[in-house]
Amino acid sequence: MSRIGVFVCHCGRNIAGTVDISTVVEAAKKLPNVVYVEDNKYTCSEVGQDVIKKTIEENQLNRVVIGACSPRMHENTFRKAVASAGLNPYLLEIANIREHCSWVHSDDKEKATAKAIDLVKMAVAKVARHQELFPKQVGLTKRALVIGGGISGIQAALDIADAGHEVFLVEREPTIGGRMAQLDKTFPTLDCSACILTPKMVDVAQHPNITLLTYAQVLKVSGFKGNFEVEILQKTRLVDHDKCTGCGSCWQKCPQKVASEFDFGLGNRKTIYIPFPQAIPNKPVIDTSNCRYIKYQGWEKDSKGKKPPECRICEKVCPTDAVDWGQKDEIINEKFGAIVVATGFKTFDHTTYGEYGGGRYPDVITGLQLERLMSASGPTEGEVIRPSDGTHPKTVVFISCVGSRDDHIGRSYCSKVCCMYMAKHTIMLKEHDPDIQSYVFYIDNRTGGKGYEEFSRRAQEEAGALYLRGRISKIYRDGPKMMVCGDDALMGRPVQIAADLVVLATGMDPSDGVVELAQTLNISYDTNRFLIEAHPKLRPVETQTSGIFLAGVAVGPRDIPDCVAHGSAAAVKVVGLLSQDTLTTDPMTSIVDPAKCVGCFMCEDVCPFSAIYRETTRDGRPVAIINETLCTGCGLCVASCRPGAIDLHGYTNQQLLAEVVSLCR
Amino acid sequence: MMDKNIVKQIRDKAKELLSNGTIKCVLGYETGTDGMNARPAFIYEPEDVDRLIFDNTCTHNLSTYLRDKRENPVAIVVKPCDARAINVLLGERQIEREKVFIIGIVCQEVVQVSWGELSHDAQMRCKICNQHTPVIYDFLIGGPVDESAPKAEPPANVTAMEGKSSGDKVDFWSGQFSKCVRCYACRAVCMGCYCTVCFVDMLDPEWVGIKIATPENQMWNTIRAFHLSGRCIGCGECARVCPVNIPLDLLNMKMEKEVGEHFEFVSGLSSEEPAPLASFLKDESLGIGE
Amino acid sequence: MPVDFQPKIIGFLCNWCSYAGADMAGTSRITYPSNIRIIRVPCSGRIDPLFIAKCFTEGADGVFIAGCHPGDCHYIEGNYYARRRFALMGDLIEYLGIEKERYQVRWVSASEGKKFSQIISAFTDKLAALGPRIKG
Amino acid sequence: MNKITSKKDLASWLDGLMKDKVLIAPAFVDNQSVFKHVANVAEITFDFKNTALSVKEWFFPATEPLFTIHQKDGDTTLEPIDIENEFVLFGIRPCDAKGLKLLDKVFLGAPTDTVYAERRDKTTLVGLSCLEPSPQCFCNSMGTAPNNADDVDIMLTEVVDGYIVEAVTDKGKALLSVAKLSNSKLSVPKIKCPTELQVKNVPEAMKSCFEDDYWARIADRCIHCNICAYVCPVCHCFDIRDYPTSEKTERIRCWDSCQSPGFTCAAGGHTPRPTKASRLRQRFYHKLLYFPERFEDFQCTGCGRCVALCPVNIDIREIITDVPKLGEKSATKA
Repeated sequence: MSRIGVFVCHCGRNIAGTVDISTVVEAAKKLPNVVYVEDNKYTCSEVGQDVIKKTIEENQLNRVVIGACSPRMHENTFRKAVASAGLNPYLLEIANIREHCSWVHSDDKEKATAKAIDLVKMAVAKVARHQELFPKQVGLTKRALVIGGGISGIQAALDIADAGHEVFLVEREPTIGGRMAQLDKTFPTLDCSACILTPKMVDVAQHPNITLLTYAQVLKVSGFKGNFEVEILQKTRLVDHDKCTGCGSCWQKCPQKVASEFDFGLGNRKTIYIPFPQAIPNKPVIDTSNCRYIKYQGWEKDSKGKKPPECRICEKVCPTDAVDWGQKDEIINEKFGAIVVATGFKTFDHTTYGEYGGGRYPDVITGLQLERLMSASGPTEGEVIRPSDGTHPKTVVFISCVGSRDDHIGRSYCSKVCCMYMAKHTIMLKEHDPDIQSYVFYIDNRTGGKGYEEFSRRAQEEAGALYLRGRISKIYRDGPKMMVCGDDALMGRPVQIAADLVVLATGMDPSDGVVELAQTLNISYDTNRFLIEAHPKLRPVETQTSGIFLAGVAVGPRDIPDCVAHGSAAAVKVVGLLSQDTLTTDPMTSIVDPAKCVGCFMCEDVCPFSAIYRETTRDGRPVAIINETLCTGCGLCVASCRPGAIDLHGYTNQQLLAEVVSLCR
Repeated sequence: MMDKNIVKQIRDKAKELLSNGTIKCVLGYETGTDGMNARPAFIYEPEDVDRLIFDNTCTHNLSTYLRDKRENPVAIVVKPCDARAINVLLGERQIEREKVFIIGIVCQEVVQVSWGELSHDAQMRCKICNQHTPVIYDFLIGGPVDESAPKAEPPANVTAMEGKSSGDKVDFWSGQFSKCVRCYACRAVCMGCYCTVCFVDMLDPEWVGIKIATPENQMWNTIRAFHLSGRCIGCGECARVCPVNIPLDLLNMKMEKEVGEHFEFVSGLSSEEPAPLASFLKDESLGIGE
Repeated sequence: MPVDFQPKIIGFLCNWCSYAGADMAGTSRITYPSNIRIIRVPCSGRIDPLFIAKCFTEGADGVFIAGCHPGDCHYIEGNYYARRRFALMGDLIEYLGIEKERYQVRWVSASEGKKFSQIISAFTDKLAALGPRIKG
Repeated sequence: MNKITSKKDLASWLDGLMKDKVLIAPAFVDNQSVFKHVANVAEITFDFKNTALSVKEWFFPATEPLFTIHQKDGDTTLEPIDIENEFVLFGIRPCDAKGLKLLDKVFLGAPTDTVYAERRDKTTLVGLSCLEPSPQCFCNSMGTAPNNADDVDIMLTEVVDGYIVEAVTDKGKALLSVAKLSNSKLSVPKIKCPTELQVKNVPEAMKSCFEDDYWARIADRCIHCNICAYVCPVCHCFDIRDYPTSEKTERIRCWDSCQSPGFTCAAGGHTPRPTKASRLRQRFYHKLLYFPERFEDFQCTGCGRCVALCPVNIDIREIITDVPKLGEKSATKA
């Protein structure tokens, strides 16, 4: 039997000025189960709250209704007050007689009062159906998983580790560093990319809290916020990194050359290799698809071609017998409390564009390829030469928005960094060779960012880059020259430039495999396969799957400073989560009555948070169960449950019906 | 008018399945006590298969019994409409495909059935039906049928009802619902109504008052129709069994029409397609909100 | 129909956008007719269409439902599912003779206090003009 | 010598009755014959097969308030339901009349159901013989007949140009005092209904086959709707619930059926009859064994409604015929 106390707040004149409080009080006294009614000047004040506490104790109230301002304002204040009187804080209901009544019906006191009475009546009917609710405590694994070893992932990993939590950093490639490692210099400061990145890479390798897993991939993820169980594949390197010292004799002696992925085919690497000199870990892997000995082992009598030599030179020259032909792929199972996804991007495949040569011309290259050409540690040791004949280009044409802002090839978005890196390139080329003349064909020159516009000016004014607004209709080879045909939209005339080198400002595509990963993690991605934040403005590093966070270009194009900030932001969220000893769950979640559940699992289909899983009852029926840690209390499942087996604590069908009925009858 | 050949095939298949132990029971039809109209039959022994018949009085949608019998593998005789019901039940994870052997029968029409009277008029739903071959079966009886017939128009009586004024609609429906005695035969006979506790029987929350009166009856019939929307395959059993002749199918057909127009969904064509109310398109407006 | 007929309106508002929008109308002191009685729900996706039928059964003259604009749902997808349910329920009750003007579903954001008051004013006037749902 | 009245005179008699009494008579609604309040004789149909619902609803309505509860500052008052009008129920068939007789055994026995009693008391029954019983009819087997006058106040039997009128009770005589009657040599024809059943041994046989899986086999087909119970002139189970409003609370009684899963559901959710089979068996044991044991009569009038309206053709006549055989079967087993 509920004993309800009703407290009607004047809120100074805010409510009392329009609503006749005494009438409301009298009406409230007549309501079922109401045993005490009182009005206060300011219920939310110290005094007001004390009155509530006192009254609850003196009148053994077990339910409280407060007619006052919006529950969005003071619900928590009053819950605390109720709790301090030893009552369960969820046995409280607030009738919003200010925002929804006095403040909007000041023109008709009579009707406002009548409405206030109804609102109190509804609250009383509802609160009678309230149940005691108790938050649950669940433990968590104080350890984070960062997926992706680019600058965003590195930053996130370091920040989490510095905060004192264990971190696993998983990278698919043989080294961390990501795209930033391939850059020569960074805009707008032109400091050398390697010089600022590699120290961070070293920190990762040396950090006591960080476990680095390169050449590895996340296979399976189960569990939930605070308690993820992750299955990681460590691909075989055929090199025992515990023995290996990274002396390098193996990759110097290895006779088998293959085109270097890191240099986009502009240079070669060996089959036992590190992608680039400052790679972390600085220990090689054997590329099994090209290694002679692997081929030798795989060779059979009837297979075509002659038997390859046995080779095994790397093994012979290795001073520490680190080469281990028997090494196998390994599955690593670990538990994590939080996950950061920083899978980054790949450059847009420009061969899509026939008019730019579709990849047929060696002297039509991408921005990243130019970076490799200019990099002192690159294939040409920093000498900018034409891939075709090794001559030094004098006329270089840049084409913007290749794979950006173009619906025809399904890339409506702007890749954000291209305008700036074109400017950077023109400046750097000028530094390499003062005789180089750069032409930049742009659509819009977007230079939002600290010092960016100034930097772009510098490209035009100091480096003398010629900016032409317009698209390129065609590129063709004419002798040694690349003829670039386009139009100068501002002058409104066609232009044709005989270039030595054409650089395409290729945009950003999400990395391969990101969709599969998103599905494993149960996070969503947009039509461009970029991952989706929980809220684009207010929750930029969270996902709708709590405990999983995002960092860097995986979410959408951004430049290095933004990636670093994003990585740190994600780290803060992770640290905030891991610094708790237990996770407290909001008790206003859904709950299933297994007796009523018919096992159609429509709830499972609609739940945006995968908070519903299946269980089999003792009598062998499959029924739905709610994971209270994941449930956000939206009630979507409740409304989708035909058999009425699911209900939502705090907003049960009984409670909402009680409100309707009390109002109508 | 019984087709000897169809009946023989049913009996032979039933005998075979029962004898070799593939199944425990056959859900089929036998002749009723009026000697003219069919009634559901449950055959457990091979020697009883000769009770099985099939003719155009076999109106019952036997899939409604499948949940009762889901413990053991069974065989079931289905018309094309009933076959769609099986897809619905599969889609809603109520039955296991491997436990049901579907004997599908190519069907032209069934006649209006009432005990003790033999009718020759096809049921209205059959007149607008263009699904004469079951969409799912393990064993098909009857030759292929020309399905090229134009897609069925929404039934005339639905469009007629839509055309009425609000006042006339209220008069019509309150007239109908005032007759309802809440015997729940419409629910009991429906393959889609299998909730452990129907919302109408719940005491708390009391969705529907206990009174057997027009407003309560309307609430019951409204929600019955709503709960079936996107799931009703139009077997028309609800209307057939109503002892006070409320045209319940008029509600269900309306809902299926809307489901089709809003979501381009036809219930029971496949068991894979997500239920219309368990899925959405971001950029559909449905005339809601703005 | 009595000239001073006061329609009984029940409103279901999602906590994050529309309820906040109604609060906004309050904080901005925008007056609107007092007939509506608001029931707070976490999400428009929580509203089982049964409530709509129940409100009319219990004698409401109008039912109003508001949620976050599509794409803005606090729970990501709630209002998308709600939209489908409400569309169907709307078709059904109209078919049963309840004028479709008696049933409104709108998207109202937390900042749209003005819009909320305008919608409610228009809705109330419309219902007043229609008269009691249960005649006599 | 029988009394006879012409169709014209019958009509004017009924017209007269309507002045101070409420007339309930068969009429067609949505081409289905039902008993309803009629405002003029033209509405009445004199030629009809049995109505879908029996006349029981006029004495034991599907829903009725038993009394209303008023609460005013602290004290509670109960307000009984009073039935002002007097009724004439015209056109009742002997099977339905027999039904009322059986309901009387239940509702008028101690403790008396006052609401039912008052309705019965204020209603005069004018019976109408059924000249062409339907194929589902078997009233003869249930101790009445298509023209049996035992259970009505006045019995009418249609003949060539009018109706033979029998005043059975004083109530009937009183009502007829204003009727225009003449003498006639015509006598009431003997009418039999198609089905004759051997019912004598049924209760005894029922005792021996409670555990027989016969019931489960019949129940296979049953969809446990409530049609059989609601159309039955004798089924009388009901449920009671309160309907509160801000002014008053009504205590409502409404029909219920032993076929619905919730029927025997106790607090806490336990149901003694959890299966369709157990519920279906209960129905027939009540009709063919328990009721006879208590009231020396079957709880069935042979009106055949359940036979004709059962969606899946569960036919009580079939059961009445089968049960004795089951008895023999189990006897031979033993």
